[in-house]
Amino acid sequence: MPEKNGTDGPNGAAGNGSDSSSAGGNGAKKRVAVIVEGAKAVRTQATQEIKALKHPEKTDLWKSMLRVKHDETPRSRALGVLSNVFLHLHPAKINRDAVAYRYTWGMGGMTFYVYITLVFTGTLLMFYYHPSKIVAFRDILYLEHDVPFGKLLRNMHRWGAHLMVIMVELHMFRVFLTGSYKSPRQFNWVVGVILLVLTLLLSFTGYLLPDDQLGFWAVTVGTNMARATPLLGHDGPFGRQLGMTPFNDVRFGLLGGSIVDANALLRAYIWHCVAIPIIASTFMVVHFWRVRKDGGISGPAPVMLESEIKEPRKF
Amino acid sequence: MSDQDQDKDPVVHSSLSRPLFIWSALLLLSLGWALYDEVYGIRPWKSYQSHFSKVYSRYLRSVRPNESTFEKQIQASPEYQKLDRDAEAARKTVAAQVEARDREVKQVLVPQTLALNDPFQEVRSHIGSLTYQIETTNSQSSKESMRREIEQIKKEIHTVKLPMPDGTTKKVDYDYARMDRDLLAWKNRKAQLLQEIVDLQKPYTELLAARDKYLSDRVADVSSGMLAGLLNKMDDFDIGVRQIHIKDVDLVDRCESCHLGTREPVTLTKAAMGGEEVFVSHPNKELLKIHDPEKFGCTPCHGGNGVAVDSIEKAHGSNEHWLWPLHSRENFEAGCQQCHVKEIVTEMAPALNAGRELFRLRGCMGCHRYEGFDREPEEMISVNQQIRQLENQKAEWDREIGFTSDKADRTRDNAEAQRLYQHANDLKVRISGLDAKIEQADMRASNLIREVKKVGPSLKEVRMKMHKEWIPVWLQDPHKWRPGTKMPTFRLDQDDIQAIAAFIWQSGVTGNLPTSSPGDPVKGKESFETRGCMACHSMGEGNDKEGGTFAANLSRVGEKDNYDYLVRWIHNPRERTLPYCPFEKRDLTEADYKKKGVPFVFDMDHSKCPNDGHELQVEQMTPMPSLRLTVEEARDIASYLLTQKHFDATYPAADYLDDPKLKTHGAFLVRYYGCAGCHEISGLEEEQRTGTELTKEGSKPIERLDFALLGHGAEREGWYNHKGFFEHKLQDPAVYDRGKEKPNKLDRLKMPNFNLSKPEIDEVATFLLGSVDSALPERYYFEPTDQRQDVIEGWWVIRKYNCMGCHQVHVGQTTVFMTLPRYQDPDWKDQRPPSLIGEGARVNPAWLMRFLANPALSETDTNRDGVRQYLKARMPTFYFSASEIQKLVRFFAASSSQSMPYIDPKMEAISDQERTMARQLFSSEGAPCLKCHATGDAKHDQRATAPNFLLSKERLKPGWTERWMVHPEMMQPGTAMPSGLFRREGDRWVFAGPTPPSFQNYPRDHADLLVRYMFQFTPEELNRLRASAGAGAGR
Amino acid sequence: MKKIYICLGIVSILTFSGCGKKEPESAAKEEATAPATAPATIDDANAATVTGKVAFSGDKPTMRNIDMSANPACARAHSGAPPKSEEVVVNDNGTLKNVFVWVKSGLPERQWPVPSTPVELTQKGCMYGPHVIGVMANQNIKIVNNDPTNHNIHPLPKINQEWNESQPPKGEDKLKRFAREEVMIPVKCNVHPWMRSYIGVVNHPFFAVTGDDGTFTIKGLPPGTYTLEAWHEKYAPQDVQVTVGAKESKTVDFPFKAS
Amino acid sequence: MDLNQLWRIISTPDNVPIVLLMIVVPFYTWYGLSQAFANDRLVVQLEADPALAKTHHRKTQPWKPGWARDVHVWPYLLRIEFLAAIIVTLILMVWSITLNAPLEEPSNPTLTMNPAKAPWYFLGLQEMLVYFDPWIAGVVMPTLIILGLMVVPYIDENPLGNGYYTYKQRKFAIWTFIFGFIILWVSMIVIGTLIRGPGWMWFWPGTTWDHNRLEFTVNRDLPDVFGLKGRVAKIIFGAIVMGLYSVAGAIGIHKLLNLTPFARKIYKRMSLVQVVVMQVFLISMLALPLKMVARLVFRIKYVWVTPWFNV
Repeated sequence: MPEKNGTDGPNGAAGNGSDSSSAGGNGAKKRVAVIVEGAKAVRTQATQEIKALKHPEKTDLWKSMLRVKHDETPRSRALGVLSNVFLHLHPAKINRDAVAYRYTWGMGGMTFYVYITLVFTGTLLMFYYHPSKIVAFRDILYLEHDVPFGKLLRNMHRWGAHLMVIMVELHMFRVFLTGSYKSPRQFNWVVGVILLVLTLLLSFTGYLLPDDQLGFWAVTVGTNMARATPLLGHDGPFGRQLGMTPFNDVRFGLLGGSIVDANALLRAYIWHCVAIPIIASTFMVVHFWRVRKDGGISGPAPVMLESEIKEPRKF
Repeated sequence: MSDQDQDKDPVVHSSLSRPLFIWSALLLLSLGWALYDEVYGIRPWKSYQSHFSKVYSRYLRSVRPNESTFEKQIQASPEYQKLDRDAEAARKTVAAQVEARDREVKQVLVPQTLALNDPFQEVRSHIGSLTYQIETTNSQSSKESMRREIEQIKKEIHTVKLPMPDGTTKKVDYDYARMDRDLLAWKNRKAQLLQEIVDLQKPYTELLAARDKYLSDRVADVSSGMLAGLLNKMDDFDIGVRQIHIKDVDLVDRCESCHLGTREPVTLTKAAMGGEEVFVSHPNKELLKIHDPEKFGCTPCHGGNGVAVDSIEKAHGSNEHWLWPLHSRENFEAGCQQCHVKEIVTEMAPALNAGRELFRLRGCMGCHRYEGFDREPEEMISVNQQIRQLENQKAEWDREIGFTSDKADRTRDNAEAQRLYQHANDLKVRISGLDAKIEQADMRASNLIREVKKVGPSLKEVRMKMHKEWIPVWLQDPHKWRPGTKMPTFRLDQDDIQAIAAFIWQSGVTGNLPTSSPGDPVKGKESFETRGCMACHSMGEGNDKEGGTFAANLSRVGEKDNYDYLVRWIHNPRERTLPYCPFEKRDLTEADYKKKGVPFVFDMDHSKCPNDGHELQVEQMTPMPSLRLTVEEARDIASYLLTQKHFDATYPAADYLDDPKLKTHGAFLVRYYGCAGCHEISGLEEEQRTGTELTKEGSKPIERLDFALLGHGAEREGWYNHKGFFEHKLQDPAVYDRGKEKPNKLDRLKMPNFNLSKPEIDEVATFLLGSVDSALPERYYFEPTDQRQDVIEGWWVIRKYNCMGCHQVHVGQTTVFMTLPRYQDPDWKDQRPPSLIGEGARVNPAWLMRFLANPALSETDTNRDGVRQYLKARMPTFYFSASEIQKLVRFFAASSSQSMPYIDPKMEAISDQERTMARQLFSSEGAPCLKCHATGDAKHDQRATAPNFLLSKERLKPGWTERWMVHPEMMQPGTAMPSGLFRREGDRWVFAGPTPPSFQNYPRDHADLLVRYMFQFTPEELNRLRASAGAGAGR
Repeated sequence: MKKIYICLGIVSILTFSGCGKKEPESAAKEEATAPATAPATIDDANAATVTGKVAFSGDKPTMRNIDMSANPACARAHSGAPPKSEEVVVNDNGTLKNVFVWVKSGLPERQWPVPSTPVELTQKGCMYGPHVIGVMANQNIKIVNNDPTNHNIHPLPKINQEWNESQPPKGEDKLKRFAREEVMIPVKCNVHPWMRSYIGVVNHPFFAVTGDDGTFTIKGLPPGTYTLEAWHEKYAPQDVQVTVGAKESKTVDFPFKAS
Repeated sequence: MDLNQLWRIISTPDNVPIVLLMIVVPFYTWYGLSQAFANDRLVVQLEADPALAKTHHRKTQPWKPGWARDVHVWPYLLRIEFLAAIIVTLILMVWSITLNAPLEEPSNPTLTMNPAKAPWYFLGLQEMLVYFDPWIAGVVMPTLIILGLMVVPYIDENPLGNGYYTYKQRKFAIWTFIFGFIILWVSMIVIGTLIRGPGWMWFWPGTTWDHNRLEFTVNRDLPDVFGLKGRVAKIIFGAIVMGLYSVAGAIGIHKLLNLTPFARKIYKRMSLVQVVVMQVFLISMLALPLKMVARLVFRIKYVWVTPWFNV
């Protein structure tokens, strides 16, 4: 490309020249020379600039975007992570053995990745979905049969959700097995438990959205438990005594009605698509931030010996 | 591994590029897979479409030569050639003129207009914008200045280069006004010229159209031009989803993405499409015309999932969880039922109609409620309720009148008093309106009592009718005794049978029957076979069975019935032994009448209860009509019927029928098995139905259909669906008891076995499968508010009384008479009862009403047919209720598109001279009218095969009469009335045979003359005609 | 770049492997070759002949008189001798008249030329004549009314189309034809209920009606084995198997018995 | 053996995650514990050899002097994360292409599904409904589970096993968690999915889920077993039984935590509050299997019957 550009220059100039020479006389020749000269200068400059493009990382544009150079010096590597908005959750360096899969199982990271996938596919699904009775079911059929990749989208969202639940549970399992909840990470474990609950709620609220028998009865069974809430449910202990009826108890509040109906669908939709994702994202941010602040990944730490136990601090 | 390698840090020095590459490759592969799946995997219709376009073009190419050679033959025919030449000649004669006008338009007007248009538009828009400013500015002075400016612009001269016809241009100076004028003038001129061209070419285009019509009239299916068009279409066949989208219902049907041949103009068969059934045309184009797929879609009728195109299974909705699967072949017509739910007869749905008829005739409706079927009892309740409500309203208003008048009397204000009096008066008038309403409802109630019919015979009369011993044998297995009978086989054991028989026997009424002397069985046989009995009844067993299936087979009737009862029954089947009072809920006896001192007479005219004045049931609840036979003839037929028996049949003695101990249990069983659904039984007149309602059975969730222990087997064998459930249940109603432990007999399924054949099962299943809670919006339902509603209503009556056993009521229908061997004979063919197609157009509804009420058309001379006395088969008296007659008359009017009420058209009076002419023609040898038509002369009428002209005036409609005389073969192909009696001469019909001399110089229409003659026919004229015919014969 | 190529390659392989759908080729061709039978000519050189007579045994039924008194115009035509019903006509030589003999089966699938001359059916004296006629399918029947009275001709076929047309006295002759084989089509006149004729419509020219001598001749038969049927309006039809060689003449007799 | 039925259950799209769960949970249990055992061996070795303990890098992972203790996130971690992302995407893609998300009939409130099941992750709770009233199974239990999980870090006073797999040093914690997670959570899900059929009846794998099946069981309340009649007596009796159970449980757990010297040492570090909280949660956790046994083996419905609630 650059070469071709270069050869184009004189040709164009020559064409110009011949045109003007027919119009003018002697003075025209000078003018032609000046133009040719100018064209040559432009050409050399163009060639240089194009050559410079071979090293894009040295351009100002690049620098403005990434802020750091990308060479293989340790400093650059560290800066590459630290100065990247997406990567700066990571430290610049980590425990050499934490890189291996054995210890971490990677479940936390993969959960986050699946969550992102779910947000992505979920957003696309929202384009095609109306949270109202009859229409909702039809929309699912529409997704399945009309929308390009709609079926794939829905499948990915569904299976991604299941995968996320499984991964979250395994993540918790690993964290427990490695005792990673111990000081100083106690609170992050609590955050993790909250995230687990949120994950389950996300999945559960999404279950109703196709408005088919499966979701309808799953949600009915699920929310029927709420009617037995002690004190607050009309079937729960002391619920009756406190004046709970199907029309004012906690289940009514969850469903927006005494049965799973249009209102429940709308509520599930809003919880599923707006409220819980926002809450979950917030907790995720806290969770990740705490991972960093609590000293990065917990291990693999050197084993401690029984003999090395220190006496607890006495209050 | 060397030491150095070991020293290397595996974390830092290992390379991940290989797994990264492999996994990325796999990921890309999966993306490719997803893409493939999206483009082909879940789009199987694409390969169908490319296959279709191949097969279809191949087929089109194979038929095209045939069509085109055929067309060439036609094009070579002299007629076509002549038309072609004429057209060409017509074109040539005007060619020069057309050309001149065309040239002026193209070479002068259009270019000149174009040249002038731009400057004109420029000026105009300038003026327009200035005008706007004038309108919007407030300053008077600037308005003035702008007006001046406009004037100036209008005056400005524009030089325009106008192209001239000779190719040169001419500069012309224009101001605005002139431009405007010229442009308008040119525009008008152009329009005028174009119109002239059209007018000039008119003969040519007409001839061309005539020529093309000549061709298209002679090419049966599609022309080769059309074939070529279709082929072209196939050449740029584009592969894409074909869908019907009906917005307001949000219906999307993509069936045609694979079923591409459905609506092709060429009829495509499986063989034509290379054995691919998926591409065949819709088998009933007529049906598609009524139900345009663009408006109705496919799935509303056929079922299936119209949106799905990703697999055959899903598209046909046969996947699990899809509620509306495709109807299978034998149940296609189920789709009709969901919208045509109000009908008993739906055109073009023979299987569905048969299913409905079975449901009715076999007495399914006796146990299962189905909206619309056997509706009279329900209607009776609602009418009575309505009457009560009206009475209450009346009483209330009555009270209010009193209060209001009182209040008015007492009020001080005159105006207020006047208002109150007015109000009271208004109420009085409104009460009188209520009275009329109540009267109507009362009439309806008494009509309804007549309209209630039972599927089976009344069991109140068994003691008088039956041989006692026969009853248990019958109950044991009715189908064994009389194969194909309506009475189903119940799951009874010997004890049950004895108890039921005993109850039935003991609850029967007794009465005095006149003893009849024996008749002549030979004559009886003749009467039975010719009077019309066989339109409903069949005779003979096995393959010898002949006659209708509407009523019982009578081959063994001699084994069970009493002679005297049979005589009474045949003479008038509606005759009851005792009247039934629905209010007292019992049969009245002679004692009841005696107590009140009233004679023991009950019939249509004496139908009030002597005790309480309520309407009585005075008739047998049978649809069987009275043939108005003489008692002698009834005896003959009864004697004949009693000869119909197996002479070796023996019946064990059944004395237990009189055992009073069995009665209670019997009554329980009779009630339990719902016998009263089909039979009239003493004490059980008001029984409710025992079965489930079936109106929406087809859409009952599958989980609610009790497959019992067969559910899992059904799932494995693939019949775990509604169709499978119905079919198995109908095949063997006890099937779902299989394997169940039910020691108590009464826990068992009680539905009896109807022994339906496979086609019958399919028909009933079709009906039930279509009985769904439709998701379609209201407007899809066939609930017309116009005359078609009358047709729907009428069919119920027609089916109820089996009119179609004797008459053809709709096109293409076969009557029972048409199947009887005797009526195949050329002589007997004319003895078939008349076809009623077009009856509404033929007869005067007022007459029809009278005829239906009294087919003898006489109160005294009842042993005859009112119209066709020459027919052996006789139109019976059905004792229709008033509303049934109304429905029938409206039905015939509506099915012939006749408006109601009918107003006699005014007819030109016939002059004496014309009357003489007509009489001469009627009696001439050339006109055969009187040979066949009855004249009232006994001797002549013996041979008559057509009705008397005296009836015409009252009975017929003149328009129809004329059409009939001229073209009888169009109305009834094969009728005894000969065609070709008239020929067309100019714009009138002329008698085809020799006419009497008086007809010379008669300039008017002969057919019209005869119609007027017939419609102004009098008995005196008939005598004159007879005399002159006799005289003519003497000549 | 390389990866993209690989991916594209795989995708395209998958694509094409999915497209290879087999097509049934043969069906459309079969459709095209409908049975096109060449018009056949009677091979006079090899033609065989079947002759025979229809014998009648038993009591000769009496021929009913027809009462035409209701129709003086008809009665006048038979002044003196009242006409007899032609239901069963036994010839003097003990043979049966008006028997329709035809080759019911055994002929090759061919189209036989249809004679252009029509067969005549007259109405004279309110009687059809002849009483039984045979025609080939699509052969014209000329219907003539020689009476001074109006007739209507009403054939009552089971297969062919039914019609019923009036023919005025001495009216124009009618040319009618039946397109499909049918043995026999009764013809009646609704005006004169006694009038009866039968038309045998056959796809080929191998049929005959017995006349006053009770014999029939079927000429020009190609060699082969045939089933001959003799049909009579009152008696049950009879079938006979016959094999003829080239130029052979065979005699086949049908015995009818009074019932 | 109704393989058809078995296949239908397993192949139901929404049950596929459970099948997956049945594979990955044992795998990861093994995977984690094997590392724990390796570490335990290392601990034994180091305890035995204090000199080595001073110099050893104390991990089972290989280590050579000169190797960096920390590595750069870029590229050494990020590349693995990238790979993991690719693999997860691939799995998800293939799963989504091959298996369609379920869609049944449009919802119909008048037509109850049989069995009507909650989403699989709540099947444990639904299974508990068999043994407890809804207010316990559906409300109290989930709350306890969540709270119980939350308090874990605050009652675990064992300083060992922080950041590495170990079994020996945390026997009690690991057993408790495995019991709670695998026995009470995962296996309940598996039972709820694979074994509970129509009418929430117990169908062994391979038997046909027959909708017509009827089961006869008489469940009695514990007070009735002892022939108690009066309402007050029942209340008091139930309270006593519950109290006895709590006391017995507390003593049992106390004994368990004092079983070995090491355990004693850790136990001593716990404050009173910690002990009480732990006891409360452990006792309620143990109540579940005990109630299951009581229900399944002894056919006991309620232990504590009151007019307001039953336990």
